[in-house]
This record gives sequence, structure tokens and C-alpha cells, in this order.
Amino acid sequence: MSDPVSAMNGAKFSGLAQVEDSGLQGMITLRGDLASDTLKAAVKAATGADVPASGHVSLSAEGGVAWMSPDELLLLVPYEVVDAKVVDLAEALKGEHALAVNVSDARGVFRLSGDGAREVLAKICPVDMSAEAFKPGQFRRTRMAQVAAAFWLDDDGAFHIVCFRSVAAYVFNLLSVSAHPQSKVGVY
Amino acid sequence: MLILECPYCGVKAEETELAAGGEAHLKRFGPGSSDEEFHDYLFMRENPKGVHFERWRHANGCGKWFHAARCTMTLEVFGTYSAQTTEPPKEIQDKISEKRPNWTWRDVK
Amino acid sequence: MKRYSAFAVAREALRYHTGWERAWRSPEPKRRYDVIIVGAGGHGLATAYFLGKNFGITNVAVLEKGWLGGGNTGRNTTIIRSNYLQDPSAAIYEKARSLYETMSQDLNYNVMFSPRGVIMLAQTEHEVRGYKRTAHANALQGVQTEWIEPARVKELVPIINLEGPRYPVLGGLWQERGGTARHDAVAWGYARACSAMGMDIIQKCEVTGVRSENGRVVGVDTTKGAIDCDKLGMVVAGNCSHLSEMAGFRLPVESVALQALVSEPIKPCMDVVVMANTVHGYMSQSDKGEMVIGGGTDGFNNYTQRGSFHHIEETVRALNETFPMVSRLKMLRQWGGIVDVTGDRSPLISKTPVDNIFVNAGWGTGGFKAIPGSGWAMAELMATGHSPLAEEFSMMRFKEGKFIDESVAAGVAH
Amino acid sequence: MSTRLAKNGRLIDRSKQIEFTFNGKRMKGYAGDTLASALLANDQMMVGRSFKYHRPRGLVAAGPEEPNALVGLGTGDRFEPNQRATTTELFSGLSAQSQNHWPSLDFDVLAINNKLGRFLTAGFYYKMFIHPRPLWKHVYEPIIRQSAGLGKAPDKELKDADTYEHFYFFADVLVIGGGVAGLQAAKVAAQSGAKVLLLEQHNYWGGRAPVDGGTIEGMEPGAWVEKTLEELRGMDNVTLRDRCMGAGVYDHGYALGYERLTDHAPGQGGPRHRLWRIRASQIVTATGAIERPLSFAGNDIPGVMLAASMRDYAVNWGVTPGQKVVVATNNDDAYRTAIAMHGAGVEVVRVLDTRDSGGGSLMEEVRALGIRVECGRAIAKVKGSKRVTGVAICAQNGEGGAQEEVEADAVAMSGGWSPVVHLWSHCGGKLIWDEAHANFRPDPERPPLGADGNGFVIAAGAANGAAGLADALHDAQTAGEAAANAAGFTPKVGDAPAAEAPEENAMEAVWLMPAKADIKLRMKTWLDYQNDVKVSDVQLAAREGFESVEHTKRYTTLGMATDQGKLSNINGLAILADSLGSEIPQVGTTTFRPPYHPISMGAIGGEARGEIFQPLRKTPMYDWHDSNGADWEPVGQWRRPFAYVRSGESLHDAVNREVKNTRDNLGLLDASTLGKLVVKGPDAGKFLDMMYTNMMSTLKPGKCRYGLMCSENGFLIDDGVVARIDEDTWLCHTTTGGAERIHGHMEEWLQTEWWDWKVYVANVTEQLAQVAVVGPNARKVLEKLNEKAGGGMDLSKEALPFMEWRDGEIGGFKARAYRISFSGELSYEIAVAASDGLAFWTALMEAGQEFGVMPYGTECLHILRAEKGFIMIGDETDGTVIPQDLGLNWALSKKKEDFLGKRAHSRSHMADPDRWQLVGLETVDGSVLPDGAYAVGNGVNANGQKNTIGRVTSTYYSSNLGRGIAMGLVKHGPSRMGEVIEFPGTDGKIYKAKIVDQVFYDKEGEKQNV
Repeated sequence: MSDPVSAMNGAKFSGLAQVEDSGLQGMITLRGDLASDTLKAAVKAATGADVPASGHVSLSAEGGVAWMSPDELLLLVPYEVVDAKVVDLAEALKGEHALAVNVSDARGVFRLSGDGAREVLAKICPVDMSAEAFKPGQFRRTRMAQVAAAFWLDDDGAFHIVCFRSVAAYVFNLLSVSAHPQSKVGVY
Repeated sequence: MLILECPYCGVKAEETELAAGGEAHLKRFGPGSSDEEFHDYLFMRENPKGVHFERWRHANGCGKWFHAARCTMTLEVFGTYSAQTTEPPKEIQDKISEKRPNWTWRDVK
Repeated sequence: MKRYSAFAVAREALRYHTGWERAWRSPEPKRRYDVIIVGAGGHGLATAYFLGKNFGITNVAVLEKGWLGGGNTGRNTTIIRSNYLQDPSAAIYEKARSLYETMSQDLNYNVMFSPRGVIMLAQTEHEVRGYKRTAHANALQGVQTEWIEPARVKELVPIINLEGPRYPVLGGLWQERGGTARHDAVAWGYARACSAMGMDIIQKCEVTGVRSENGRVVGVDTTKGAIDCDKLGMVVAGNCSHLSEMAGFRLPVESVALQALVSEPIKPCMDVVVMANTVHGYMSQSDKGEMVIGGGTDGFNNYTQRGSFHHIEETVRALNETFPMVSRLKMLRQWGGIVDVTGDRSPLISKTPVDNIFVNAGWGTGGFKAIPGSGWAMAELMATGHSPLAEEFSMMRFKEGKFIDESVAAGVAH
Repeated sequence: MSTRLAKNGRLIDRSKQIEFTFNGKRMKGYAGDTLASALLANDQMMVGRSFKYHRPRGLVAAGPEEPNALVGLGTGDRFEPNQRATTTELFSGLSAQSQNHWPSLDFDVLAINNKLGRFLTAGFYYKMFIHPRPLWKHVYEPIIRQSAGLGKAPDKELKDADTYEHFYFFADVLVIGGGVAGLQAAKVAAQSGAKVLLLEQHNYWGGRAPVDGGTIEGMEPGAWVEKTLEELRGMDNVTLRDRCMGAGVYDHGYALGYERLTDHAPGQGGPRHRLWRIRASQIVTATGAIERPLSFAGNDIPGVMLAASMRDYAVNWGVTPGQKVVVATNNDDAYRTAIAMHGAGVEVVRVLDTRDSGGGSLMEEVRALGIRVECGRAIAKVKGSKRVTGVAICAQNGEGGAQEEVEADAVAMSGGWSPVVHLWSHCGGKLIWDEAHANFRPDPERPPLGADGNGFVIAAGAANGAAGLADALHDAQTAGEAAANAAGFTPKVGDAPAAEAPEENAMEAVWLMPAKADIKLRMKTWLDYQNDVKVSDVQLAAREGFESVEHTKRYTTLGMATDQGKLSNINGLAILADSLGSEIPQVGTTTFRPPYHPISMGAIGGEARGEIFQPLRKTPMYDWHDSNGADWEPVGQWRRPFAYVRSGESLHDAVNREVKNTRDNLGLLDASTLGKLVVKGPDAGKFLDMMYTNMMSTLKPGKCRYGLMCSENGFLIDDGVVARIDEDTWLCHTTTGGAERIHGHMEEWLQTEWWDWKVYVANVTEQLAQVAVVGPNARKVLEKLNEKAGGGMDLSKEALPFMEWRDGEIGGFKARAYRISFSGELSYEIAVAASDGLAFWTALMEAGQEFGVMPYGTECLHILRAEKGFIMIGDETDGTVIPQDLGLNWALSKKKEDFLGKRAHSRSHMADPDRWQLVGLETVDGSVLPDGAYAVGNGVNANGQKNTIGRVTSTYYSSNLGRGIAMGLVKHGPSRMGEVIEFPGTDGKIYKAKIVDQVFYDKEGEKQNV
């Protein structure tokens, strides 16, 4: 019987920052014409959030939308309803050239929070993690040490990190090592 | 350690976020082409000392292929632009002409 | 040419070494030569040497725009091996390796060829199969190699970590008569021998134009004036596209940066050369004691002789994992060279669209080990129009689809 | 003797004593000492042996330019060779060993080389050891290797006890060097609003200024440094890091900072080193200057020291290398040393100034102290062996005839200053020769160029050739303004802080002391202390035609030691220029390469070690496999079970058991690693027809087709089953590890060639866990699951025929089932959500108990497919094989005008009927053919290699058939059925095999169609 488990099944680490497996998150890859009104409406209906500007995430009470590329969004919805949302999207986008697929189980998702969070990411991502450069609402796809990953910063100062499921253990270990309690850099 | 700005997502990506893809603006030759044409299409790459047009993919990023105009002697980047073109756009060519008045590349002068 | 020997050194010591003569002459160019070789790197000098030695052609000039041996000959990690898979490669690299064996004696110059042995580590089942295949091929090619088990690897390489957490060592392909040589000495030894045969090595002489008439080469223009020749050999590695363009044809070659680095010197800890292809790291220890480490190539065209630092990082982390003690050594110096890479990453030793112009290029990341074999084949091709060793390395192969692909170990599996 | 002074020592805390050992001897120092200053305090003047002659070596310098004082530091898994005493902060319990001697530092057997020095000149080894040939490898070289090599190698089993990390940082302006110039440049840039990062390699700020004196804004330099630091610390846009060296400058504004976090407190926890990967819009190199030695005979004897370094030791750490000092100089700065030493209570025996007219006000000050100054005079020779005992004095402008000998135990020398131009030069910055100061300094017209084609490095202060405090600060002011400007900020233009220091007379270039030193002196005059290169060696190189500076460097090894020629390069260059009758700028410098100073391999590798050395990709069932006997095989970054080994079983036994069981009962394979790509859009069919060699657009929804992919160059690159999902959607399976590659391949063509085609591709590989349920009981186990769940999809032969797929539920799991077979058995591949993967697998294992279920690994998979003659990408293919070689012509669509690879296949070599082709191979005696063996034909080729006519591509023991089976590529193979060919093994045996059909098992394919 189906009793789904997330890639890291609730793992946690606490050091310079707190690293937590975020559990199951519904996610849909949506490819299409991001300027299309039909698509915008479908996205809003599915997530309650608007299509964000390039490099950003827009969040709503029950979900959100992250900008992945000029023709791709990552829709965030509750895990339980993802299949239904995919069906709704397909219906709403009938006649448009678009593709919506469930990728909820293809990802590992982590929450990284605490004062040291920016420094932890700055150790493994070639991204300016200073507060001036990376602000809440920004979304960045990049390299995390040796794998591809993406993250956004929420209004509470927590980062949400998305990676491929197969490397979730690698990313969790990487974040934990980088958050070693005695490795504070002291610049952010 | 190059930095190239991805024209699709605006990220000033560093080399480790990118994958190099060789010469840009190749014309594909398929069935019906001569041995000479097919050979040149697959193997005869420009290898200039100076201005070069090349393909990159924002692999650890938005995933899009784009083009860059770059000097192979100084690594100066004249600009990046869409991969959906068959030749460098005029503003890129103008910018190069400003900096390298006598540049040539393939038939582009 | 005064012969070098321990006796000569002792004799000179008594007079404070004031009697040594120039290792090679530094003449102004003549108006005409039978053969001009462009590029006084190892391959160019070896070509000139064998033109003289094997074919008696000594009215030869070797033109060099910088200083001799200053390109990839003096920048590589000096590994010599011939355990290649494909017949044409094995033939030319084995010829080269066998010529290295006696090079010091042939040139009367100690090039320090040191057949300390080369191991290529197998760290996946796929590599095991690939190297076993190579061992079978080598046996038929007359190249002495053998498959060895992990325990023997550890004996040969005491600092290796056989049980790496990711890629345990499953064995290796061992070529006992592979090794290293002193790279500069190879260029200097050939230069001295060529000079002694009466050939002119002209440094700081850049070719600015190639002249031909009716599809046949007649000479070159240089920063030291025009020089005529009957035959022209282009042996300029990363600069070959540039030079061929002057002659009016193109080559299937691109130039990219390749990097290397050395650690600070330490007392001997690793006698053999180790190549670990799964994790992309190779290392040997020089006679000076430095750990000599080869890095990767950049994926983009580049003439700066500088590469990107992330390749150094990739290489070093692989070595830290394979040889954990390396982690506590320090990098002394890193550098880059420009390597010329062809469509199948195998070299060109070939006639060209212009009569009597010959090209030797495309050695990519592995040219040093080939120097004497390459010079031998190129000289034969230039002197006689045909060389069995060079035959398959013609640039025509790209048109025919007859590639020489040595990367066959890099496949995938279900 | 060298000793601790009663006073001075601004950097040490005399209230905190620290114990350490050197060569096992217990010694004491103070907090704030470097290992070098502490050794001097303990009268340990001799610190090592040189590389070649094993001559006694003492401290020459006080900073990273030190060539001699290299020690083995630490023990066990924290041992490190070649650590510089001058850059090692003293800590309690430090244990250091000197290097390159046997049996001891004081008595070294190889010091015999010193006696042989006359024979062992530059390049001697190129001229001898040539005959007899075998002796090089077996005798000469081992001796040379053993005597070279400096530090002890770490233990062969050493596992570094420390950890390392990286840190990315972005700045508008990076300032390297925390001396007064760096501080001022940083301040100016920061005041413009630019984000500034300032790095200092030492654990203290201010560089030389606090030692050298003068005043800045009316303050002592030390006080000014403190004040400026306070200001900088108060600015939000400034980051200061000490113990962090600017190690290298790379293209596009990339720079490395090497931060040593715990070297001064080993084992305290946290990373040992942090490598900063900095991106800066502008880089200011305020890296100061390094004093040059003077070239006189015996200048390598312990006790001979750079003048400014001797002053540093006295002022900063309160130690002196001797009690009677001779100062030799060609410039005014060394007078500061005379003043400092005198002030510290050390006798200054003489100041020898090569200039006939001597120095300026500093000289007067020295004379006023009663110190004897002699102008136009030089050192003819330093006396002593393990330490200085005296100095012979002569006229500078002579041949070295000694006029006087004085007793002395230390010599301070100053040959002028060389700006530290390394970081300026790393990325292509050019230099100009400054005649007045006899040094190379950065040419502001030819800086390193950044991504925008403009210069991105600006040198400041002494690193830019500015001489004197006021000039350095002025230069720093300008540099700070220029950097801010270039980074897009508007600096407040202002005046540099006013500084006062004594006026100095012009220096005089002195490259050899005395100017006409004879050969005997020149053979005792060192240029490169560590590598033992002397003036006579460089002259010999020039004489032998090594005219390029690179040739001379390589022939003599000048500047190739671990200090990379920081002290020796310019002096050597000058000697070379002189020997060639050329000017120094015409001879030029060698290339400066990173790093400025050696950095640890640990730091370069960063966090990537152990568990996180490389990403390890895991399927959702990974942990189950791991706890059920999986013998792991790395496949790309994935790890797959090779076989599941039960207790008491060998790996081979396990494979055979799995092979038999899967054919007889039921096997489960974790196939989650296979790539799955969704391809959708109005042009998807057209697109897939280009990607695959066979026709995909005609596939009907609900059906599957095996597809082949070639590169544009014609070679097979991937294969897999394609399923058509609906009118405009396909799902393409790729090989393990092929998912990302093929996904990229598809995107490349869509984005760069057919960008007007309406197709979207999504990689859903990791969304799904996929299980191959294989064997005669496959349907039974699935039906049982459905039964338990109270229903599910119809898996009957009729409802789900071979090569079709259906969506539905199996055992309560949402699933997609494919009727495909890579084993020839009845087989279903079931895809479920990855989050359900483990649960589904476990359910299958439970339900399968009664049907004899066993998991099987990759080796079993290989054998099953080989028994059926199915090809495997990576086995039958190796990047040189085309579909025609494998008898796959049926998969090459004749109807399509074009597909990737089609044009390539018509080239002459690819259409050659002599290409080797796939066949089955059976050994005559039933044994297993060796992997990778080649079949031989007659004779040899033009290069004397045996002619070959084929090779083995796959070979296994089949437990089902009880014999070896193999596939191979053989010349004209398919038309030679039944022929026996020979495969020589590397074991000396000849293996004979018959050419047969490649399908060994169930030739009619009955088992999969039930």
C-alpha cells in the first residue's frame, strides 16, 4: 500500500545553520509559453500564485511558483493533490503547446535556516550570498558543489533547497559538513 | 574562470555553471550533401587567434543554450546572445568592430 | 660536437667549466634549405633529427618563434607509455617508447628516460573490461603490458588507498617499461644533435607567411626574412591552425588549454606513474621529488596558456582520495599549455592539400610520449612520401569516417 | 650566537611562554613568535640542508620568501613536510624536524656533495650517467632521487586528520596585502561605497611600516595602522581577513584567498584551511616588495640574512641572529637595520656601502651612533661553515682581494628591493624595468585584462615600485580611487595621508660583489639557496647557449625551488644578461604562475572527501539492497547491485544462482536508474524520427518500440524502449547514466537546430522507481499483489500484450506497467512514484516468497541478455560501432529521408563490407572466452603487428546452458557460421571458438510471449 516517503525521510542537522528534510512536497514541471494568458490563469488556479519574474519565486498560502527558465516553471502544490493538479493543468492548457508533469518524487527538498545559512550556501555555491545580493523572493538555479540544485529565500530568512532525489543524501551531507559548528566564516 | 551572462535568465554565470559546446553557427549537412560538405560540417572547426563565436549551455542553471562572442587571445567577452540565430546579431558585430577593427571570422568580416 | 661523459665533466671541473661549448649553434638563416621544419619543439626537432639520421637530409632549418622546447614539450607531465588500444596508436607510441630506451645513448645526452613503469588503475567493472581488452590487443601488437591485481598495485604504489569509499581499486593495466623522461632534455638533446649534423636551429624567428607556386610550396616568410625550401613540415601544435591558414588550407583541429601542477618536492614515495581515469587524476614523482600532476582540458578554444582553476580542483580532490597523504602536500606551481585536439583526439601526420607541405599536429594531451616515434614517421613521410607508421594518421580519415578512437573505455552500461 | 634580546618584540607576549621541539630538542618561545624567531631565540641558527650540495642553511628572511627554513611539521596524521618556519606561528606542543639530511642536521653524509661541488655544476646530469644504459634506472637515478626531494614524505597510510572548505565571495574591490598601502587603498575604495575585501597573509597588519619607522599623519606607523583598521572595521561594506593570503589571480576577476584557520592551533576543530574563491570587479595588489640578497662568496652561510629581515626579527620578535653584525648594502634602507641592531644592543661591526658616495641622512645617523661606515666597499667573502665567523672586506670595484678581515657572527645584506609582482602577473599583467630602482614593476599600460577587455588589476605601494612611505601612501590613494572608479563607484578624491620619512640617496645596482669577482669566488656565490644555483652556474648556462631566460632557469633550476625564485630571480637574470652582453629588460623574466606561495592540496580539494568526495546517486531501494547483500558496482555516479551475495556464497555463486532462479522462477531487478524522458508536442513525432534511427512517429499510443540512437557522426550512442503515451506524448527510456546525456542531446538539437519545432522534453527519471519483474512467475506475483489489494490492473496476456504498456494500480500502488523484456522471459517493468519505490519493492519481495522470488543484480542482467543475444550499449558498442555492425539494419528506417547519423553511414569506411560484424561465439571446449580477447588472422601488418579479424565484446558463463557463451565482432562473421577461429589469451593459451548464431537460449522467443 502506498505510504510515500521523502528522500531523506525527515533527517535533520544543526550546526552553523539548521538543515532539515522538508518532507514530501508536491511539484509540477510546467513547460509552455510563460507569456500566455491561458497559462498564467492555469498557474494561478493551480497554485494561487502568479507567474514570477525571471529569477524569482512567487509564493501563496498553499503553494507557489518558481521561475526555472524562459519556458519552464516549477509549481509548488501540496503533495496529496499533485495528480489532480496535473490533470487540471492539462485540461486548462488544452490547445496550448505545453507540458505538465509531476516531479514531486524526483526531488529532495531541504530547509536551511538560522544565522549561518547564507555562509553555508556560500561555501558550496558560486553565488553571491550576501544580504544585498540575495533577497527574499529570489530563486536561483546553480551548482551545489558537484550537483545541480536550486534554492529560494523566504520572508522568514529560511532557504528552501531543491535537488534531484538520487543525490539528496549527498546534498544533505554536504550541507551538514558546511554547517560544521566550528566553521563560521563571520562575513554574513 | 570565465563569467558569461546567460541571455535567457540574466544570471552572470561562472564557468562551472556552464558547459562549453564548441563553435557556433554551424550549418547542418545531412543526407544528400557531399563528402566534403559533411566533413567540414563535422570536423573543420574555426580555431582563430582572436574573435570566436561559440556555444555554451547554462547547464547548472536554466538549461538553455546560448552563444558567446569571445576573444581567444585575451578571453574578452564581446557579448552573449540567443542560440536561435544563424549568424551573430548586428549589435554584437558592431561591438566587436569597435574593439577589434580588423576582425574576421569565417565569412563574417 | 664534443662528447659528453663523466670524464669530460671531470676534465672541465678542473678548469672551472670554462671549456664547454654551445650545446647548439645559433646561426642566422640561409636563403634556402632543402627542408624547413616550423616549430622547434620535441616533434619538430625529432623530425629534423631523423631526416638527417635516417635519410641523410641535413640541409635543414628548424624555425622557432620563441625558444626551443618552450611549448608543450616543456610543459607536460612527461609520461611515456604505449599501452594504447588501437593498432595505429600502439604502433607509433611503441616505436617512440623503444626509441626513448636508447635516446640518451643515441643523442649522447642524458634525457633521463626512466622506465619506472606505468599503471592505469581500473576502478569500475567497465574499466576492468576495457583494460583487459587493451592487454589482449597489446600482446598482439608487441607491446608488453599486463593486467595486475589490487595487491600488486599496492606493492607498486604504497601510498595508494585501495579501498576508497567510492571507487575501490579493482586492478590495473601495468606497463613495466613505461615511465618518464626529462622533458627539456629531450628538446635540448635533439637540438644539440641536429646542430651537430649541420642543421640550423633558428630561434626567435616567426613564420609570417607561406609561399607556394602551382600548388607546391616554395618557401616561407619570417621575421628574419624570406627563406626558400623544397619541403615544409609544420610541427607547431596549438598554433597549427594559424600556420595552415597561411598556407591556404584548414585543419580539423581546435586549440584548448591543458593544465598541470607540481607539489613541493619530497623524498621518494612513489616510483611508478599512476593514471586513474575514473576519477581523472594522474601523478608521478620527478627525480627532484615533486609530485607531478596532470589536470584536465578546458572545453573552449583558448590561446592564453592559462586554464580554469576548477580543473585543478577536480584533479586534486581525485588525488586526495586516491593517495590520501597528498592532502598534506602543497601545490607549488600550476601552469597551462595550449594543446591541439582533432575530431577523434588522435594526431595528424599527413600530407596536405599543398604539395610538399606536411603536417604533424593534433597530439592533444599526449604528445610528449610520442616524440621520437612521431619524428621518425614524419621524417619518413617527408623524405619518401610514405610511412607505414603515419599511414592511418592521414587527415583523409575524417572524410572516410575511419577514426582512431582511443576513448573506447568511456562507454555506458544498462 | 643568536639569542632573544632583552628588549623589543612588538609582536610577542613575554608573559606567555610556549614549549616546542625541534629535532626532538625541547625549546621555549613566546606567544606571537614564529617558529623562525623562536629558533633564533634558542640559538638554532642552522635550520636545514640545501637541495643539492647539502650545505648547512640558516634563516635568510623573515617572511614567505624564506628559501631555507623548511621543516617537517607535526606528527601522525597531521604531519606536513616543507613547512616554512617563517610563516609558521608558534604554538604549544609544536614539533618540527629539519629536512634533507642523514643521519642528522649537524652531520650529513651527503654533505660530500659539497666537496664535489666543482663537478656537480648546472646540468652536470645531462652530460653523464649515459653509459652503460641500465645503470641510470638501477643505480644513478635512485641515488639522485634519494638525495634530492627535500622533506620527508608523509606516511604512506596517512589519512589527513584535518578538514578543509571553500568559500565564494564577491567584492567590488579586492585588496591583497594589509600593509599601509593596502589599508589606505581599501579605505579609499570603501569610502566610495564599493564592497571591499582586504586580505593579509600574516596574523598582524601593517606590513613593514611599523618596523621601518617614519610618521603618517603625525603618528607612528603602528598607531596609524591601528587607527585605520578601526575605521575599516566600522564600515559595513568592508571585510577584513588576516591569515589569508592572496594566492592567485585568474581570468575574469577570479582570485584565490588561502586562509589558514587552525595551523596555529591544530586540532581545535573546524576546517584547517579555507580556500576563498573570490570574484572581484577590481583587484588591488598591495603586496609590498621583497629585499634582494647580494651576490658575494659565502652568502649562503648561516648567519647571512637579508637586512630588513634581521631588523624584523629584532623589532617584531626581539631576537637577533648574532652579536657582531656586518651590514652590506647598495641602498639606504639597510642603515635602518644598523640603527635597529645598535638600538637592540647588538654590535654593528661595519656598514659596507658599495656606493662611493654612500647614503643620505640615515647614513649620517648611523655614523652619529659611532658605527663605522665604509663606502665603495664590499664583502669579498664570508668565513665560516655552519655559521658566520668573519667577513673579508674588499673594494666593490675590484676582483676581491681582501683588504681587511673582521670578526662577525652575522651579516645583514641588502641588494635593493623587488616589488612583489606575482599576483599582477598571474593573469597576464606585464612589467617594465625601472632603471632607478633596478627592479621590474607593473606596467600600468599593460594590465591583466578582464571580461570587458579592460584592466582589472591595479598595483599599489611598494608592489607598484613606489619607494618610501609617502610615495607608497600616495600610490595607494591613487590605486584605491582608480579601483573604485573602475568598479563603477565615485570615490571622494582626496590627498593621501601625509607621511614623513628620511630622504634617501639613490641606490646602485650591484649584481656581483665585488664587481669583478673571480671564478673561485663566483663558484661560492649563491643565487638560489634552496636549489644550490650559483653565479657560475648561470654563467655556464649562458656560455652553453641557454640564452633564453626560460632555458637558463630550466638548465640551472634557478628559481624552481619551493620559494619559486622570490629571492633569486632578479639576481640571476642580471647575471644572465651580463653574460650575454644584453640588457636586463631584453632578457625578460620567466612567467609568474600561481600560487604566490604554496597552498595545501587539502584546501584545493575542499570539502570533497570521504562520503562527499563525489555525489553518490541512490535509487529509492538503495538501503534495502545494501542490507540484503548487495555487492556494489559503480555505474557512472550511480551504484547498482552487481549481485546479492548470501552468506557462505561467493560472488560467482550468487550470480549463477540469480541467473538460474530468474529463468526458473522469479527475479526482481531495480531498474530505476534507466533514464525516462517525456517528449511532448505537435512536432514530437517528427523530432523523435530525427533522434532515433527507426520510425517513432508511427508508433501507436499504448505501444512500445525498441529504439536506437546514433550521433551525427554515425556511432551508436544509446538505446532503449520508447512508449507512446498519447497523440503528442512519448516516453523514451535511456540507458543508465544516459538520462542526463540524452536529455541534453535532445535539448541541444531542439534549441540550436530545430528551434521552431514545437516539442518539450522533461526528464522524469527520478520521479519513478522502476522494477523489472522477470521470470515464469512474473504475472503470478503481480496478480497476487492485486488480489491482496482487492483489485488492480489487468495484467493478462490479452489485456497487456508484449510490447505494450498500461496505466493503473498494482497492489494499491499507482503504477505504469510495460510488457517489455531484456531477458527473454515473461517480464513486466513496473514504474511507481519514487516515494513509493521501497514500499512497492518490499511488497513484491513479500508476495513473491511463494513464487521463489530473488532480487538480481547487473551481472545477472548481463548474462540473461547475452543468452538471448541482445546487445548492450557499452559492451557491444564502444563509440566506434555503428548499427550495421550489430546486425541492426532492421532498426534503420529506410523510409526516413533523414535521421541523426544517416549521412555519416554513407561514408566509405562505414559502408565497407569488411567491417567486423556481430556473431555468437562458442568455445570448442565449453570454457569461457577471455574478456576483450582478439581473434587473429594470418601474418602481420605493415607495422609488424599481428593481424586481427575480430574481438570478444561480451563473454559469460551461462548457468542455464552450463557453458561459456560470448558475442563478438568478426570480419565477415555472419557468413562464416560454423568456422572455428582463434583467440590468444594473455595467459598464453589459445582459445578456439566457433562462430554461431548470437541467440543461445530460447531461439524462438517462446518464453517471453506467454
